[in-house]
Amino acid sequence: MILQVQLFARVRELIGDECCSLELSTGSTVATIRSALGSRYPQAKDLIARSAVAVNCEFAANERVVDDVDEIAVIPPVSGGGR
Amino acid sequence: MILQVQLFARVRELIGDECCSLELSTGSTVATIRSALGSRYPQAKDLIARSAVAVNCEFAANERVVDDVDEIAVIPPVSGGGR
Amino acid sequence: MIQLTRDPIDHAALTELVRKPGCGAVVTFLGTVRDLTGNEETVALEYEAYPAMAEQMMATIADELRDRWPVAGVALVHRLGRLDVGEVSVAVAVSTPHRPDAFAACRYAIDRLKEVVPIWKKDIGPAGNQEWIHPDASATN
Amino acid sequence: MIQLTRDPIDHAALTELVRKPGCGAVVTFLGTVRDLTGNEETVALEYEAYPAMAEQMMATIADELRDRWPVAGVALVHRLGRLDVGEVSVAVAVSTPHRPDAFAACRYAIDRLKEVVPIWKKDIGPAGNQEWIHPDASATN
Repeated sequence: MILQVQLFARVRELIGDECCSLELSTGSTVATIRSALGSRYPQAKDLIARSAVAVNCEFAANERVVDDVDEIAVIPPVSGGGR
Repeated sequence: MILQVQLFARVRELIGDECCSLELSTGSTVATIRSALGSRYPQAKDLIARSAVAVNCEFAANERVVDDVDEIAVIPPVSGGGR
Repeated sequence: MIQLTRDPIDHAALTELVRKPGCGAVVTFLGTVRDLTGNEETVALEYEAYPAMAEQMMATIADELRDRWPVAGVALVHRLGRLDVGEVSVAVAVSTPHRPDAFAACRYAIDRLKEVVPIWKKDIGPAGNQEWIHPDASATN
Repeated sequence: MIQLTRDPIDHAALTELVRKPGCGAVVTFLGTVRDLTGNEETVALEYEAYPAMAEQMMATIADELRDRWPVAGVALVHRLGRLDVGEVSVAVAVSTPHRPDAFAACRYAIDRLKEVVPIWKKDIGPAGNQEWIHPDASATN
């Protein structure tokens, strides 16, 4: 199956796109997505390791199984609010 | 000496005036003021007992000696702010 | 800014007043006239002050804030006279570099104001009944 | 009211929005763009969000507030895009019957927002240097 993964902030800039496609086997999990992204984009690997993954706008555990209808996003450590 | 004492809120209403004059001997203290007011206005005695006395816009202890140039006020328990 | 006023409090202006480039956080507290206290209905409150002392003590509270927290701007304004339900009786605005200090300083200011500043309110009920509020030392208000 | 916006935040309107006759207390927090962080100078911040998730999580925070405190009105608004020093990036306004709850709920809302809502800022320095802020889990921000 083909998954679309949304990218933000420094992860987006390191990968150079707002979104990327991953071809993964059925039954893949959030952990599979992390390792696929880390292999394809070694420049973003460390930050992805510190990032969360959201499935359908909710934070998801590594064990979460994903499907090609799910909305997937990498959420690097957030920093909203004032400064 | 003659002291002018400013009155506020329920103390003012119980005594019926914004201000009252007390004739006291030199060397009188805040405690003297309290007992003079309590004797003259028994209807306000309980609330005066729960009130503070300010001398020159500062809270004053009972031992504080007062003079006829001092600005004296009875400060019943305060209740500023929202509700 | 320290003020007693008989006019409606322009809280937005106070918030703007305390904003500074060096401050990342502004906390504004508004105390308003609530319609119910327990089961007792309030239709209005009437505020009275000992103005000279009230302003002096409000200035002292602002000084205490600056001593205890890195406060860049502080505004304390209390309204006097008759206020209807929903109106703003007191406003406190504080700015600091970081948010925990802004919350702590604003909270301290309103707590102190209610404890020590010589201002009193008279509760006016629906039947025209009136009662000055003079809390016991033990009561929370 | 939950909103992400590219326009300046009208904090006075938010404060007005949450005022209710049953509420004696309103606390409004503004997070603004500070000029210095330690010795590092900021000339602007650029905010980016994952909008669908950010709005959903802000709504969840508002629900948590209503579960934990007797909140009558709550507004959470975050601005996106480029902001100059002094501009308001986030506003939280909360009303409750009594003031301790208003302070606690407002503080909780901004703390949670900064912890979990997918919004990010890029720091822009005086030499045009740019850095995305992605704090370590252990860092306070």
